[in-house]
Amino acid sequence: MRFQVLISGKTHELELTQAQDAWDCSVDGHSVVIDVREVSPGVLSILRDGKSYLVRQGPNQTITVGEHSYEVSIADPRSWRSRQLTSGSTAGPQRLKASMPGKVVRILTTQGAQVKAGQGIVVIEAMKMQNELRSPRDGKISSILVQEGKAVIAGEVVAVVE
Amino acid sequence: MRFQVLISGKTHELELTQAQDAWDCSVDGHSVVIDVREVSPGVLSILRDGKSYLVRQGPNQTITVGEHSYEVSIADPRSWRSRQLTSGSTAGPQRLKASMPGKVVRILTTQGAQVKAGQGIVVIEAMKMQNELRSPRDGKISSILVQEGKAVIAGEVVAVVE
Amino acid sequence: MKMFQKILVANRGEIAVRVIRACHELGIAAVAVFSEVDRAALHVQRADEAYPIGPAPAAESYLNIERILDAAKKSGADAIHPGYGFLSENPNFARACAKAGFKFIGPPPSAMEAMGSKTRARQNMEQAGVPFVPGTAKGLRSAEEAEQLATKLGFPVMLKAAAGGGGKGMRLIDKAAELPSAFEAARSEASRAFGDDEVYLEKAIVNPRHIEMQVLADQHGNTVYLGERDCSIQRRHQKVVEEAPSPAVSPEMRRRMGEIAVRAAQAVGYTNAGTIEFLADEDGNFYFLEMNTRLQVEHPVTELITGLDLVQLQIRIAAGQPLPFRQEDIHLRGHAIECRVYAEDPENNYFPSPGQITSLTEPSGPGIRLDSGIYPGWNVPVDYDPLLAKLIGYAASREQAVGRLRRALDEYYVGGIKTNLPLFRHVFEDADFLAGKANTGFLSRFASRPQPAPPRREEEIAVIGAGIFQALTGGATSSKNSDEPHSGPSAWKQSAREEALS
Amino acid sequence: MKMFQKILVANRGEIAVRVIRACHELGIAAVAVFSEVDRAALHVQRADEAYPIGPAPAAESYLNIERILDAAKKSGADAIHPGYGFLSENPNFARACAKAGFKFIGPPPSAMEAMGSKTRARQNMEQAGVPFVPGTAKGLRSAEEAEQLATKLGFPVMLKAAAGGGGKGMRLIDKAAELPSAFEAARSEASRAFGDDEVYLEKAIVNPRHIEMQVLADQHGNTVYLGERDCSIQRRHQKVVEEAPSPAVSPEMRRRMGEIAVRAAQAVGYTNAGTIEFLADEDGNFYFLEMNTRLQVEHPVTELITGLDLVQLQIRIAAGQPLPFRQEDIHLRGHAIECRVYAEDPENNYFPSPGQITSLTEPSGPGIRLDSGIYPGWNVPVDYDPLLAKLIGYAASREQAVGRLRRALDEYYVGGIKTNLPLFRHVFEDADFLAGKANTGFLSRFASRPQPAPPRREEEIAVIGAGIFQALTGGATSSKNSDEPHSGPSAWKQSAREEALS
Repeated sequence: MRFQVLISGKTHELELTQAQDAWDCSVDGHSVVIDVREVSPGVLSILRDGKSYLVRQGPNQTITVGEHSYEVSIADPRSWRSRQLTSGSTAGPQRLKASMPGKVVRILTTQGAQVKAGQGIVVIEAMKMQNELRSPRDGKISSILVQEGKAVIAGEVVAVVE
Repeated sequence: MRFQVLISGKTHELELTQAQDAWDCSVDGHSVVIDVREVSPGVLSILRDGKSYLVRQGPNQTITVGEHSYEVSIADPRSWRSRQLTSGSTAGPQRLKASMPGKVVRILTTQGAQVKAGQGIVVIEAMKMQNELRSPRDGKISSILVQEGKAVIAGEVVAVVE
Repeated sequence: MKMFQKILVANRGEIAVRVIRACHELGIAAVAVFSEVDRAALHVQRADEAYPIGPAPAAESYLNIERILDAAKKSGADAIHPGYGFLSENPNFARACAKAGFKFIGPPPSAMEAMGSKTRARQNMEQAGVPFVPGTAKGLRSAEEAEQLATKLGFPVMLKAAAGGGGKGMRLIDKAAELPSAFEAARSEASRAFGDDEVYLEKAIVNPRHIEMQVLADQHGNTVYLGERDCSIQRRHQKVVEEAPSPAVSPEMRRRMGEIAVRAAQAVGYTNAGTIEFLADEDGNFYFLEMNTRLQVEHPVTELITGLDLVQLQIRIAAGQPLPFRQEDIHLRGHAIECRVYAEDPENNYFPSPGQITSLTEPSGPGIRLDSGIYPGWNVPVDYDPLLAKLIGYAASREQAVGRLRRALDEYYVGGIKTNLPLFRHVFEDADFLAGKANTGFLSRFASRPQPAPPRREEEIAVIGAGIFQALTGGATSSKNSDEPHSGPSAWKQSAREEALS
Repeated sequence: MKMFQKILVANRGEIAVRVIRACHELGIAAVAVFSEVDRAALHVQRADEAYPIGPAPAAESYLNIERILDAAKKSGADAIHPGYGFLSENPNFARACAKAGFKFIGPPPSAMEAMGSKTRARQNMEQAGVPFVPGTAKGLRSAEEAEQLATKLGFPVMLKAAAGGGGKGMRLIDKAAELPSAFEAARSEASRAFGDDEVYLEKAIVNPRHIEMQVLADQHGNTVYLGERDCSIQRRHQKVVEEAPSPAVSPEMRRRMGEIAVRAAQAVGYTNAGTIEFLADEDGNFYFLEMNTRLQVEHPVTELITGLDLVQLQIRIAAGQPLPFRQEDIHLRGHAIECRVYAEDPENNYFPSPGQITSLTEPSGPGIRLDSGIYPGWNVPVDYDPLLAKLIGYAASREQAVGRLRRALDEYYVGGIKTNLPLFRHVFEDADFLAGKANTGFLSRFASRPQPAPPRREEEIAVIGAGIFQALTGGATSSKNSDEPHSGPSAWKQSAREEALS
């Protein structure tokens, strides 16, 4: 199996071959000898040159090695190319998104209003903390997509500034 | 759903109807009002008249309520009748079974030998303890089904006395 | 008075579990209450009985006196433990409990009231000879008056809003020339924030430490102190790391502080467990801040160095038993440090991170205590404060306690949501912290220092691990949505100081 | 001498995890070794490095000196901690470590040898003035000689095989008339069991307690004692519950026993941690049994009441550091009780119960320490002793420690295999235990008492729960195989005393 793995801003070529209990493995062309055991679902014990690593799989492509967590994107080469094309569209209307799950406690402006960069648009509350979402730029509020009292999830678009 | 549940030597008639998050429930004809939540896989939190019970499902039909464990047999009425017929055949050859998993460390007799009730037949070792399996009666060893050094599982037949 | 048979715990999360444990250890049945989102919570599982008290918002459940008393009646409990936060410092709740026939496990309502209002507390405490930060408690009429007073107190000084809280209307002033404009600015800020432009002046405490003294008083006139806790490591006025004893407190200072705390408690007829919070300067002077008339979140560090169980003692005191020891029987041994584990994302401005815990490995072993309110599968609700658990390390010395916490943090894994566990690893490697020099400014200065990068070899293991997980789960391709820019800048503020944990 | 950089732990299970934790707390890297069935064991996961040392049987892995030293060389460790059991009391291993350039974390081989043989130990100890059970250490020629001596010692007396062990050839004799036939029976049993018919006589200790004294000696001539442990609750000579302090030991008896233990250790040039085991009678007399020249399984109870870390101290001593305290600095505080959690089936004659742990909930919170070697998913191998974990409760008083253990046992759940956890629940409700009266006969008498039946309402909940699980998993019908009679009666004996844990 071949993968491209994106981690800390760099892409690595990974090749894996399962041979009985062991994995033959190469990273960016150099061979890595490891002994792997899945000790519980989502937890690997990996030995490499005697060093013992506990590797955990979290949600959202998080991989934890010992105490360090990494966000990892993984793809096989076919799908890789297409995904790279989709990134980084910063032009056009700016969508204001909730930074974390919570409830909308206040809406500080109205649809159609002119706003300045940094001006508060929506206040979200979670776990007794309030988070004010501010406009990323000067512009006009083209739509507000939430109501006061509504629950939002992280990343949900709450308003659009154009 | 209707079940017959055998516990502590007694059989109970259980009727369950799932209604949204709640279960309507009757045991031996009397209705029981409970609030049930599966808090993790194999773990139920049951509230009954305010009392809080944590109910866990173990392997081998073990159900644990709080600190007490019960061995439970459960069946729907169709299969129940047939199973009751199979129990309790004590006549004929006696099969000597391993009481727990382990390794055969010694065989104390040979096939065809005459043995007395209580005479040691096979010694099994597990976790640094040795267990001597003894003949349940006077008779002849008609077969020995294990070799020294062999691993056995709990309940495995190691010899037959007739 | 007879020991209680059944206690209702009017709280949730780790502290509800903590109180239930104390009940069980004393052979007392424990009753939980829960809101709609807490049906599957750990405290419900651990209690002998559990009753629903309403919808998720605290105002409709954990702050609803009537519903809690209804549950107490249904269960036949004879006492109520309020935990911390929620109704724990509400004298009306204490009175309502008494009226409904339930013993409230805490101080008398009169003592709660005497300490609950800033002005009444100051009056009572000044009479008892408790030291305050030098300054005026009453409003200043002009910048000139402020300047006269500041010269008398000595710079730096602090301007504060009389109606204030949360830093609004506060100004630190280093020299006289800054006073006139600062005076006007503070007044207008106070006016905008609180509708009241009264400001007053205090001597500024430079690099203060937050040090608090635990007291315990029975109903027979015995009051003792159990040593101090150093709670200087805070973020947004929320305590993050606490320890006992304080590296900045000498035995002589402890004795003085303890005796003053006992006097303060006695002055308001205090019984049960309580805490006097002080601000301490670098010269060992300390000044009264406030009294918390309840159990503190950080009570475990005191338990570990004294060998006592504060919750069991709270219950015994409420049942009318005398304290089983006197001041001279209390010996501090060793050092304890607590980490408050919050559901928050250290890589994203410490935003709250509620959600489901998909995987959990908890530390244990020598010198490690974990007071936790979570379990694998638990869905941490968005509705309450983000405290998940308290990890406490105890050992013969401070250095050894830090060593134990370091290895416990290596063992600790919470999957599915973000937590501030990585922060503690950095704190326990920080030279200032290790030297015992952390004051209340520590975390804000700390955040700006560069954190060590993870080792290269681990990154390669992460790459390999990611591939193996992919292969094991059938090689399905998945990708992270990173095609959208982040939302605009955002700012945080703390809500509802009444419910803040301290 | 410099502190070690890396330590290899020549053991497995909970004690390997315990030692790895101590290493990490001191900032020292830890190296694990593992047999083929232990690749996924917890100690391998927790170590910084891990090396395979051979197949499952201990003789080919954990007892294989050469392979362990190979792993040490590969890893570049500078010291080796043997844990308990396996090679920990093997002077040849200690010598081989030294020869290969690794510091052995334990006593000098000469001290191990001086205490390893019964006869040499008795000689050394008698010279040091250590009390022994009155009697003859040498063989008796005739029943007449036995009778004369018995009359001098006073009945009851005990006949013992000189070559003996494990109860073979032992006879308790209450009066003179029983002696002649008992003498012949004991001789012939000894002859059959050991090929040696020599028997000797000792005064019988009625209802003895097993009490042991912890000592600690550095390489600079300092030796201290850290108080006793009461290990009277045993099954088949295997300790099950231990506590410190002993309810049967007064401060004066502790001082005498401690001073004798220090003398015993000094008499053989002992360094590092060691334990002198005594048999104590009901009048407070105590008699030397043996010295264990290593860390004990039950060391945590001593750690809790002294506030010290014995494994960290072992490492410091081996590195040449002096003890950081003197005898007068050691103060016992509170009470600690340990439960050894074994993989065994209490409803089936305590047969071993290896297998996969399908589910695990571990207790924590105030006063609870858990030293565990398992995790959910771990497959407990059939090849080693059945100790899974040690649950230790600590509190200000014995009663409170028992209360904490009771509630911790309620929290503890091990699914998939059987454990002896239910036994502890019964022990902690037993009147004799609670009165501090348990002696070495406790568990055998205890087993025959009726256990309380579980409440009726819980049984009904079990019926309902079983049905709901059935419904949730799709209603598939399953049945338990109960159509076969049980196998014949079976008997247990202990194997390999050398590897027994004590």
